Amino acid sequence: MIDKFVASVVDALHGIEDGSTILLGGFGAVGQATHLIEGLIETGAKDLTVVANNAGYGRVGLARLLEAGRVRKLICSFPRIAGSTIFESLYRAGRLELELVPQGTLAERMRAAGAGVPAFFTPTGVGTRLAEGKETREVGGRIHVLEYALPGDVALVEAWQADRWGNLRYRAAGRNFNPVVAMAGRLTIVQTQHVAKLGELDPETVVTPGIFVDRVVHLPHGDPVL
Amino acid sequence: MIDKFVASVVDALHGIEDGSTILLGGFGAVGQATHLIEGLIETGAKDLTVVANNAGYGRVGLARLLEAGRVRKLICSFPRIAGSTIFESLYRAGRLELELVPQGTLAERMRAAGAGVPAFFTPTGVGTRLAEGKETREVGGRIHVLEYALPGDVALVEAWQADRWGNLRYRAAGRNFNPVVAMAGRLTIVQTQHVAKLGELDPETVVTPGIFVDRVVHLPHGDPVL
Amino acid sequence: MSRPTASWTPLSRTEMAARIARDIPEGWYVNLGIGVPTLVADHVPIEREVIFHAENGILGIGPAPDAAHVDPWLINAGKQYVTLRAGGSYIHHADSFGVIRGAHLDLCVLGAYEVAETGDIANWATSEHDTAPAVGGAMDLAVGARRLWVAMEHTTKEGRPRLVRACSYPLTAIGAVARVYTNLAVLDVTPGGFRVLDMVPGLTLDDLQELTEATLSPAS
Amino acid sequence: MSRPTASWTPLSRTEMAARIARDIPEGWYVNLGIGVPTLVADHVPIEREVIFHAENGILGIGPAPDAAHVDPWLINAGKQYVTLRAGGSYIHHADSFGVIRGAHLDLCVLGAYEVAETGDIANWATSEHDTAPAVGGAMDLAVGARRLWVAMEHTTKEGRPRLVRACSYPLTAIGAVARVYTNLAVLDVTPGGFRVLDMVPGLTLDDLQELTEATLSPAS
Repeated sequence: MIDKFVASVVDALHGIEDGSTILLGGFGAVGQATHLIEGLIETGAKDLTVVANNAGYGRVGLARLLEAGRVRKLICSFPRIAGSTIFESLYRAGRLELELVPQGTLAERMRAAGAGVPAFFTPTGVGTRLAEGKETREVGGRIHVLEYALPGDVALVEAWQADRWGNLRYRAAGRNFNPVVAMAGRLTIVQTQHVAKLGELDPETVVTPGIFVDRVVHLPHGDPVL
Repeated sequence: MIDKFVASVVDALHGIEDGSTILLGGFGAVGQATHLIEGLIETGAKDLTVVANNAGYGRVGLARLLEAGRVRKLICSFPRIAGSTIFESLYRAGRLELELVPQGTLAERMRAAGAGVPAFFTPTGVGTRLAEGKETREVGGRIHVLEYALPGDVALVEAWQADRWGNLRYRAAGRNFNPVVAMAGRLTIVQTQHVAKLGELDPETVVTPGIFVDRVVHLPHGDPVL
Repeated sequence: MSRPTASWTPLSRTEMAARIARDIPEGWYVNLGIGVPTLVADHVPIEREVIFHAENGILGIGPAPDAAHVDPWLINAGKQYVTLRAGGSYIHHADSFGVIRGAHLDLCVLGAYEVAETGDIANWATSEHDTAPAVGGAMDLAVGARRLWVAMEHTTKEGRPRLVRACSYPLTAIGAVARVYTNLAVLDVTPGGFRVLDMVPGLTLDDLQELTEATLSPAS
Repeated sequence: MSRPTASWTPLSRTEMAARIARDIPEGWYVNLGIGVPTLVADHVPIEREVIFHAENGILGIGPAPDAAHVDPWLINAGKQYVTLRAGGSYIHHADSFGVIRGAHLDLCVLGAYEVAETGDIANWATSEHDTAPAVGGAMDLAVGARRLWVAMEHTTKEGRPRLVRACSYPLTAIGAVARVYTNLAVLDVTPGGFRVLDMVPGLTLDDLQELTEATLSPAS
C-alpha cells in the first residue's frame, strides 16, 4: 500500500543536505508551509538556496530561517514586503545573495523544470536590468530573453487536503505557487491541513496529482495570519 | 452582463477566414468538438491548417472536413488510427501536407503559445527524423531541440459544463488537449454538453477559466462513440 | 507640485481611479497594480461585469470584504483581503502568468515613477542602488497585457516631471505604455509621443506642457 | 523465427507481460505502450499499488471494464476503454507530457522494432517512406521516463535480429533504453552493450547470440 504520510515534520524533512535548493510555495502568508520551513532549522541544513516569491516577514517561517543564518542565496521576485526586516538587514549587511527574478519568469522557470523544459524564451524583462548579460533573440518580430529551468532539490508545499497517494487540493488563494513548486522539486514535501481518504477527492478536482509528491505530513495549523 | 453563449453553431463559427489555423481539442473520439468541426464545412472556410492529435476516422468530424477538401495542412502527432482512411488516401495522393510532431511537443507548443512563450528547448526528438534541420543546443549536459509556439487563429473545444463567463469543466479523459487549445486560440469556441449557472461551478474546480474562452454553444450531443 | 496660480484643481486619487474606471467596458479582463490602480475596481459598478485578475491566481475578484466577512485564504497580489464573485475561479501561479504573458488580459493598470514618450515605463526601482529591490509581477504585466495604462501623479512631490523623454529610473519595460492617467490629464502614447486626450477643467495645454518634460501634442 | 531444434520454448505475449510485471515494485508510476506493454497491467495484482499513467491525462488507471461497465469518456492512449481506480485523477495534455518529459514516471514500457546496443530505440516508423507516419507520444516517453524498458520479440517473424549494433529503422530516441524483455531473454543495456540477465529455460547464451546481431555478454 502506498502511503506517503509521515508522522512528523522531522520525518518529512529527513535527508535534506547542506547546499540544497529549496523551493517554497506560498504568496505572502497564504499557502506557505510555515512548519516545514521552520523545521528546516532543526535539520541543521545550511548554505541553502531558497526560491520564494517573498522573503518572509516578522520572525516566522522564511524570516526565521534567514535569521538562523541557514540561507546563502535567495531567488525571489518581491523580497521587500511589510515586515521583511530580517531579510532587509541581512541583505544590507551583504550576508545574503539575492537573485531578483520577475514573478512570472520565476513561476515559468519552475514550471519548466517540472515539465522537462530546460530553457525558454520570454518577453519579460527585455531591456531592463534584470535581463543584463542574458542571451536575447528576436522571435516573431519581438525581442525575448532566454531563461533557464529552475529545479529544486526540495519543494515545500502547503495543501488544504491530501490523500495517501499524495493527491492535493488547495484552498482559494493558497494555491498560488504550490502546484508549481510541487512539479519542480526532486523531493516534494507537503504539509496538509486535512487528510482525505483515498478516493475521497473527486478525480476531476485534484490540482496536484500524487506523482509530484513524495512525503506528506498532517498539520492542522489553521488560517494564515497576514 | 457578459454572456458568451451563442444560439447556434453558425453563430459560434462566425468570421473564420480562409487560411486560418484551427486547433482541435480531443484525443481519438473523446473530447472532440465534432459539431463545430463539421460546422466549419458550412462556413466555407478553406485552405485551413488543422492542428489535432489524430486525423479523424470514419466520415465524421475532422475526417468529414478533410473529405470536403478544406484542409491544406495537418499538424498532427498520430494521424494513422483505425478508420483514418480519408486522411490516408488524401495523404498518399499528395493532397494534404502533413507536419508530424511528437505528441508532447505538440501539446507544449500550444501551451507555450497560450502562455506567451515563443520558443523553448526540449529533449524530445533529438537525433530523429522529426528534429532534422532544427536548431539544437546542449543545456545541462544534454542535447535539446528548439521548438516554437503554435498559436491558433481559432480553437475548437468540447466541454462538459460551461457557464456564461465561459468557465469550463470537462469529463474524465475528455479533458485531454481541450484546456491547452483553449489557451492557444486567439478565438476560442466551445461546444458544451451542459450549461451551468454563473457561480454554480465550484471556483476550485474550474479547469479552463473563461478568460480563455470567447464563444460557447450548448449542444447536448451525448457520449463519444469509438 | 509647484502649482501655478491657476483656476484648476488636480484630481484626488479617488477621482483618478474613477476617471480610469469610466474607460473600462464590460467584459474586459483587467489586472490592477498596487496604489491608485487598486482603487479603480471600487468605481466599476458591479452590474458592469469587468473581471479582475490578480497575479496570485484569482480571476473574478469582487468588492473588498467588511471586517466580519474576511476570508483569510483570499488575498490579492497587494496582500489585501478580497472576495471572489460568482463566476470567479483559481489558477496556479504559472497559469496566472500564462494569462498575463500570453496577452489574455485586455488591460493592466500600473502605477509608475516615470513614463517616456516612447512608452517606456519605470515603476519598480527608484535608483541603481536600492536597499532591497523588489520587482514582483510588474515586468510580466507590462509586456504581457494587451493594453497597459499607467496611473500616476503628473509630477513628483518636488515638481519634477514624470512624463519624460527618456526614463531616468531603471526600466520595467520598453515601449509598453498605451495611455497615462495623471491627476491633471489623460494622455495617449502615440508614435509621435504623448497626445493629450483630456485635462482637468481650467488647465490649458501650455500649463500642462510646463509640468511635462516630453513634448505634448493636442488630440486632433 | 527460425527456431533451432532445441528444448526451449519462447514466452507467449502474456508470459512476457507477466515477466515484466514481476519487476515492477509497488509505488512506481508507470506508462505502458501499445501491445505487449499494455498487457503488463493485468499481471500486477491490484493490492500491489502501481500507478498507471496514460498520455491522454489519466493517472491511476484500473482494470479494464466489462462490457456492462464501460464509461465512454474513459479511454487510454491506445483508445481502449479503461477504469479509474480510487486515488486516480485527470490532467490536461500539456501537464500529462510535463509528467513524461519532466522525468516523473519511474518507468515506461514500450514496444519496438529494434533496439541497439547503445540503447537507441526505433519503434515508430518502419521505413523512410511510410505511407502515413504516426509518432504519438513515443519520442516523449522514450526520452522522458526515468527508465525505459522495451518489450518485443527477440527477432522478426523472418528471423532477423531486433537487438542490433545500430538501428536500421528511423530512430525514436538515442541511448534511451535501459532494459529489453524479449520472448527469449531479459537484457540490460550497459555501457558495454547488452548484458543477459535471464533466459527462457533450456536456452544457452550461444543459442541467444545466434539470434542476436549485437554481441551479448553474460550477467557477471
